[in-house]
Amino acid sequence: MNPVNYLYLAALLFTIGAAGVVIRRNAIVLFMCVELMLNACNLAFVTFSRLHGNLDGQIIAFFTMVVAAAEVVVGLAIIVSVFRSRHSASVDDASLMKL
Amino acid sequence: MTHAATVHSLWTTAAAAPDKIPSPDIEYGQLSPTLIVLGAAIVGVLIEALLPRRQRYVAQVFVSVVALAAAFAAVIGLAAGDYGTSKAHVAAMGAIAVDGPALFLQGTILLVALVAVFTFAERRLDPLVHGNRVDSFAAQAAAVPGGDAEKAAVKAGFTTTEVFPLVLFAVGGMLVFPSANDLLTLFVALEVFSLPLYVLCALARRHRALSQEAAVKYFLLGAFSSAFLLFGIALLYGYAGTVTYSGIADVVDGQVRNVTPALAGTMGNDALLLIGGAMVLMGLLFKIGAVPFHMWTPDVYQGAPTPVTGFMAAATKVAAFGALLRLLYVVLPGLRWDWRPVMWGVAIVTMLGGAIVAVTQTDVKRLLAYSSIAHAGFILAGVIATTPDGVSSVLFYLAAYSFVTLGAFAVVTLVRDAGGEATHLSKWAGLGRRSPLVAAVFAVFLLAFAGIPLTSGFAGKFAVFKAAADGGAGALVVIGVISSAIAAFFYIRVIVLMFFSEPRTDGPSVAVPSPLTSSAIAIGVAVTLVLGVAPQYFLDLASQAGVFVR
Amino acid sequence: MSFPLLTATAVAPALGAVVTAAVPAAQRAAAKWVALGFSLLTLALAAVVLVRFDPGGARFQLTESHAWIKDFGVRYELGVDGIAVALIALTAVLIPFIILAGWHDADPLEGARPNSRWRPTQGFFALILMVEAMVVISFEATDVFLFYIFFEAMLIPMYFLIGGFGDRAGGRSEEETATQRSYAAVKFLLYNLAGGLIMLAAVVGLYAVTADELGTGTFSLQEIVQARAGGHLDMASSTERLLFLGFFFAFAVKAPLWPLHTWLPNAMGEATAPVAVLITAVVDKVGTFAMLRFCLQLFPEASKWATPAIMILALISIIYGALLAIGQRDIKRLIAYASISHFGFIILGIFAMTTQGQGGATLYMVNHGVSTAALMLVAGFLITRRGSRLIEDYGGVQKVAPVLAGTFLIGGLATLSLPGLAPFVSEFLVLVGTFSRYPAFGVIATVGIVLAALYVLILYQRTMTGPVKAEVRSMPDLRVRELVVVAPLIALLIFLGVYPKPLADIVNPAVDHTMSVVDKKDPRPDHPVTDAGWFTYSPKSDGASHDGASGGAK
Amino acid sequence: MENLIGLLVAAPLLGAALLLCGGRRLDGKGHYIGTVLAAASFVIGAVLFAEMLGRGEHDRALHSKVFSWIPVGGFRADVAFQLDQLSMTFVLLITGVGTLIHIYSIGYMEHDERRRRFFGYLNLFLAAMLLLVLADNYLLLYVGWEGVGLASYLLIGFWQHKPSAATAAKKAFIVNRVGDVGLSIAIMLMFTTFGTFTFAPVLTNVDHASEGKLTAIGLMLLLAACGKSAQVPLQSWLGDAMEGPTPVSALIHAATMVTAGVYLITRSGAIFNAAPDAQTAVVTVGAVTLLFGAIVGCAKDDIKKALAGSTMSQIGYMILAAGLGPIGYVFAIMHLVTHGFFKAGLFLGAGSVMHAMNDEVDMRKYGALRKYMPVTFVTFGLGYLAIIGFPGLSGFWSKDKIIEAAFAKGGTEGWILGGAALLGAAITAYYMTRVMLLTFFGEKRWVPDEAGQEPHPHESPSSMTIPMMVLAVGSVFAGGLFSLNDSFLKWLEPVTGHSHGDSPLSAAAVTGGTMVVLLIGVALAWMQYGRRPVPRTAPRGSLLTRAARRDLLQDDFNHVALVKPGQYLTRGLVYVDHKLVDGVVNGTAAGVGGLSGRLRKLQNGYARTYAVSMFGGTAVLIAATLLMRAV
Repeated sequence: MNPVNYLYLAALLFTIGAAGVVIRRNAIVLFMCVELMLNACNLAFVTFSRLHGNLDGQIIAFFTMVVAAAEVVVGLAIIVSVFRSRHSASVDDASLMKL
Repeated sequence: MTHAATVHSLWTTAAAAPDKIPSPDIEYGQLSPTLIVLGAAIVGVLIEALLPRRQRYVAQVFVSVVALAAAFAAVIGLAAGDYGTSKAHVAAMGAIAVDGPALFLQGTILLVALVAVFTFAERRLDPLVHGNRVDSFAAQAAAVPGGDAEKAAVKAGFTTTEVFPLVLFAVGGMLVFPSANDLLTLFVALEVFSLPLYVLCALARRHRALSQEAAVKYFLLGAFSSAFLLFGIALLYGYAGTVTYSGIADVVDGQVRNVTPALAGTMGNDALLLIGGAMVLMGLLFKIGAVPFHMWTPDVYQGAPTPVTGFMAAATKVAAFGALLRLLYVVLPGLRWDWRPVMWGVAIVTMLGGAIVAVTQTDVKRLLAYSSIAHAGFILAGVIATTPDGVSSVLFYLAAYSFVTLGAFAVVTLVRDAGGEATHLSKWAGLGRRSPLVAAVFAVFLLAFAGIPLTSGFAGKFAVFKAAADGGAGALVVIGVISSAIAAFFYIRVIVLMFFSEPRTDGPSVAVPSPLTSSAIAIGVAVTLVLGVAPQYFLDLASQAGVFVR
Repeated sequence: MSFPLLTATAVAPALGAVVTAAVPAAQRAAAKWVALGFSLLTLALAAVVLVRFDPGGARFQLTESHAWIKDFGVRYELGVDGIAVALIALTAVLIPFIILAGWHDADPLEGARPNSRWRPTQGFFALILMVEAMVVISFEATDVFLFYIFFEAMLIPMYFLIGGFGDRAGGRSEEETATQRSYAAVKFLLYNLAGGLIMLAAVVGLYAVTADELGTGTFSLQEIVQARAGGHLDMASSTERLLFLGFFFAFAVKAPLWPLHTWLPNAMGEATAPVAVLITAVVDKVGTFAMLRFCLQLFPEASKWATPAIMILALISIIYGALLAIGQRDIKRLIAYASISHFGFIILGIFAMTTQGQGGATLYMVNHGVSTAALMLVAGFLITRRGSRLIEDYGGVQKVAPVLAGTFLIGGLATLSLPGLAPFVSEFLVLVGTFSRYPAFGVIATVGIVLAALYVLILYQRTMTGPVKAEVRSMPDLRVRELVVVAPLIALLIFLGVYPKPLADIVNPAVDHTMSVVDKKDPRPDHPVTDAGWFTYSPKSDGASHDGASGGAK
Repeated sequence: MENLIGLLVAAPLLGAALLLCGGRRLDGKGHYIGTVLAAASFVIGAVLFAEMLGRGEHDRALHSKVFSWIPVGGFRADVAFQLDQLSMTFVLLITGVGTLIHIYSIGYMEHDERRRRFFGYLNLFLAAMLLLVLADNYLLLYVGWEGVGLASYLLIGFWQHKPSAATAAKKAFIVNRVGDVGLSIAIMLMFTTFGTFTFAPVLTNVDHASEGKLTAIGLMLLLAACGKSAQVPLQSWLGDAMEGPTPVSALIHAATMVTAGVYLITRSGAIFNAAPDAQTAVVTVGAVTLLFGAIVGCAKDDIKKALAGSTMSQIGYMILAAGLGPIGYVFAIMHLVTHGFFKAGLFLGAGSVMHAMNDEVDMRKYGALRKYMPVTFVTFGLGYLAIIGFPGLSGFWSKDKIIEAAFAKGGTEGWILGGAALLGAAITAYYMTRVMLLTFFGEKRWVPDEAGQEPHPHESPSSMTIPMMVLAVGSVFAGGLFSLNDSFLKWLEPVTGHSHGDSPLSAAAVTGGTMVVLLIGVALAWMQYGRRPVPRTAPRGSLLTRAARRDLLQDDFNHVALVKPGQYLTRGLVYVDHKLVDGVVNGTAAGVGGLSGRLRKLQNGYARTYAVSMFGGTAVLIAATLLMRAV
């Protein structure tokens, strides 16, 4: 099967993720969408790595996972603290600062 | 079954490889600035873990200051060792470039960080709480605002001394960011300095709701943008088969001839290159705060603790522009005719957008945020010049701008009323009458922002405009001066407010800072005036540092 | 390395500003005397410059040149020609009077809360000296960039002077006055800043051009002029025109030229009289001066190209300004519009490109400075007495304060350029200079003469003559301090009107040089006749008046 | 000798400086200082005159350069004096009459607390006037020209507390300014034509220049003359100028300043001789004005205004004569001098009358004064006879000559001008007789003044009567003296040149005609005012009378044609400046503000919106990049 299709899939996932970020309200879901985008990236890396026949892409994929993990730590920390202070995980409630 | 074949060969090469993998050799000396800072950060973490609360503050401040100073010394040492010019090369297996721009920017970042740490460590502004001196950071970030836990923490006189290691981590990332020589390092560095900043934004002692909101917005949008960046990297990798700058550049210039048929599908596929390039660009423009990727800036600047805002506004810009320069000058010079027009557009909307929207702002911090957007536009004008002159002018501008910004935000921390910092402009009315010195200092910074001669702002602006004009971007210069005129309007408005309007009876009081903040402000003023009156030496530095290694 | 006289002349007031500002809040009087002392020191230095300057000598004299910002091609280059010397002298002369006249303008109002940190008086005089320093150095600068820097920086102290120390005699509520004042200040700053920024673009452009043509970019006026003369530097005429417009715009705002003038009436109206004098008599001169020195010499071709348009704008300024002056109800605004009309004359003279025109324009800068100072300062004294700027609030003043009225009249007569007073000489020269190249323009400009008479005499009649108004009845006549301010100015007016030769001798060579740079020659008379002194009889007077000879045969 | 010329001007100038800057301490003796210095100037003049007579008639002119005034490029103006016969005539007239009037003023202004300043102004006037006639170039003349304008402004408005006076002064100055513009343009023309504006080189080289240029110069000079000498169309200020103290009217607005125009034209004779069209313009102006003034003079009840009208008309004669060219120059100047005597005398007489009548000026409220103030009556009477040209008296000689010259112009032009001159003579006789009758004859028509006190007419103090007598002597004999074997003609000819036109009429015929019209005029006046009593309030009168009372609607015309539109224009411009010119700027500022207000709405605080903008931005970025490649 043509590995290029994986690229299309990656692009699709990435777009879904981006759309999710734009559409969804719940911070957690938003965050999951971002993770989805990162995963799409990973898929792309791996695919390209396969196409190019060198390992860089796969290595990068590992790095990405680590980074994503770190991001989760920080992200969840922030989101949770916000949730605790205002009992809502909706990003639209967090709009005190505007204009 | 060509695919199968390739797969097979892939595995075989992989399998046959092990003994071929060279043992990496790392030039620790040349990476010393970064290593020192990161090491210090870890020490800071250990301090948090091991030392009793009472001693942490002093220890942390000491460690951070020493580390930053040492790192700066290391940078000077490298520069003195001609690593900036003749011995410039790529270190750490091609991951890190040690060259003029890198050193100049690292030096700037370290100095900025040093001054910023002073403002972080300030503990005289807020009144004593239960007999404890407190800084501008939450007693216990995890505690719910206004909750019992927080009250208890406040009563116990807790303070978040973790900010110091966090800053150090951020600085470590920033040091790598502009010197990263492959896209992976770029991405990692980006995250390394972003994540601590996200946290720092959430740590304000006053207005915690705003602070947390700022953190959420910054985090989500930051993650969003870095996802774009990463996807861009993926596409570039797909295009070039490598993520090292030089490798990609070679492919872009078409110097790579031996393309195995298997790679022909993607290798040198311009669609991948252009889209990927654009996405990476977007990631950087987000950090720079260029329109239309700027919208996080005002909110985050306003919500974050002011010392953090100052640090972010100054250091992040330096690092991000450094990375941008390297990307455009090292990776995509072959694509100049593709990205220049686009960057033109971005620069124009950024200059005008920032200036225009700032006109109607009513909050000092938001005002400065928008002004920083406008300034990003000016710097972009220098970036577009694509001449060594352009590079050096941008470097100079960054150095000049970052100190003005630090100083300005440091002044903002001084003007306080019962609810903490009084950032609403209406409260600044008549400040010049009540405390002329502070108002005068702030006026100096504003004039520097406005680019009035004899301030660093003017020298910088002139440098980038000159470069742009030389680079054939005359129109940008004209738009630049127009938006400067608009920008002048709101800087002047603040001055009018401070000096020509009667003080309000319920107006804020100006806190008397400790030597820490005072020296931070003093340094800001000094740099502003020196770079304004006698910029030659620093221009020389910048122009010596104007060449990228590849 | 000789003593850097020019630098000293500029540094003296700057130093004075610092010292004055440093005087503790309590010693207000001391601050005043310090300021006065430094302004006099500056005057002395300026006098030395005047003496050391040799009209017949080199183009630029007392030059100083040091490297400054290599990367920008900027040098710290000072040097004066006749025009600059004259204007420096004017500045140095006026400032002491301005300080004296504003002696009490910055005293804190009664009942103002004592505030150890807020020191308006010190600030006021320090700012005046700061302005003087910047004006002086921008007259001295022969490096475009150096000039630009101070041309711009000048705005800041001016801005604080206008906005911070407004005229208390607004005849309006304190609120209203404050808003009006800061409106005026902001308007002043934004107008000039906008002009300056446009000019910045042109300055950058100039650098780009010189960098392309000469290899290394430079801002040195002389280098560029020589390069152009030597043909090493040829700009495309389109580029030259754009750059010219960039420069001219800034100067036209500063000058101010119609239709960029509207900031002046506000600024002069809201500022205290001495500051108003500072604006129109000193600071604005930098604009016209710069046209003569930079616009014409850097971009001769473009200047010629733009001449007709500029002449027409100048004519409009002359007549428009005069008509609006007639229509004013506010004394200071009236004087402001009169100044606009006069600046029209100056610009007309500059771009007439004749010796008479440019020489006249230069004299005009000096004379207008002195005459406006006289008129405006006396007006200021009048206004502070009555507490109103509206003309209709006065009447019959000459009955109660004859000396005040007399000096006011003389100032007015100078403003309408009555022969025998200084402005007449310059105005007539400008007219002749214009007429000899553009007769039509010259004739139209004479309308300004009549209108000037109108607005001055109407002002005088309404304020000084007629039955004595009740509010005016108890008005005291000029005090000694005020007399000390006005008398010398009037003396100067008369002297320069009767014997302008010394000034003219200083200015002429510089003007000739400017003419040669734009390579223009005076139009030759149709039937030049050698002025053989007096009729054939009276041999002795032949010799007596032979240097009045060679009538226009140049 | 030359250096004395400078002193001529210096003496009164010094006086002015002393008196105006001297302050109160000079109040006591100010008037003496002024008078002495005026007299001193007269003495110097006399000395120079004697010295001049001593020299041959062709090297009588003196020249002295004091210093170089404005040297700029080819533009050279010196402060240099030239004293030739023409200037000398004026010097004597100015200083002589001037001194007399100083003396007169000592008495007249006795009760004015600002007398010192009055004398200061008078001295200032003398200095300026002398400068005017002594200058050796047009620019210096211009200085004197405006100098006298200033002096007259100050003196007309001397009683500044009277709004009418202030207005009159302003009007005088403005109208004169219009004339001055003419002079300045003339100078510029000379500079562009000859490269100089010194009398000698210009006037000796007119033949080089094209006639067109000369005509232009001539017309501009004429404009100047019209302003200063109150000729149509710039005459409107003279009537109002009578607001000034009477001595001022006598000296400035009768004897000397207003005749400056005649001097200018005569001095520039060479130019006019070479520009016939300009000359035609001059004579036309002269003829029109002499009738205009005369008619106005007939209608005025204010004694000074009546005299002002007459002045206008008499100067009309002079201008007419000067316009005739070499035929007329000498007579113009001659009439100027004689007129200086008798008109000054008449004004002083009028002043003396007003002095006696509590400053009442309406002649209809005089009457029968001859018994009460004989000296005034006699001197005034002699002046009267002189001006109407009673045979043997000054006016007779000079005016008669002008009428002859007018006819001598030849052709229809000559007839028209001569006719006008004759008619003028008739009207002159009429209105002067009217003044005489109304003032000194008939029965008392006195009324108490506002203060309610009856006037007690009495002869004026000797300080006032003596000058009147002297002037009376002048107005009786001067003309005869001048005409004695054409001494005056011989005196001036070297400067002005002279030619006898070919008169269609014999001198006798002209004289005869003059006598006839004179008698007619007198008779008419006597029938109207001598026989029947005069009403205190003026009858409505014919249309012409009413028009004449309003200066033949000159002011109304100016008001409608100039003042009103001017006011609308300025008001309009003030509005434009505020709303339009300023509006554009403020509008831009407001525009930016509005835009900003709208743009910041985008910053709505929703993180997702920000994400959208980033997403969209990226899309645009990508699209743009691809597009760049595509094109």
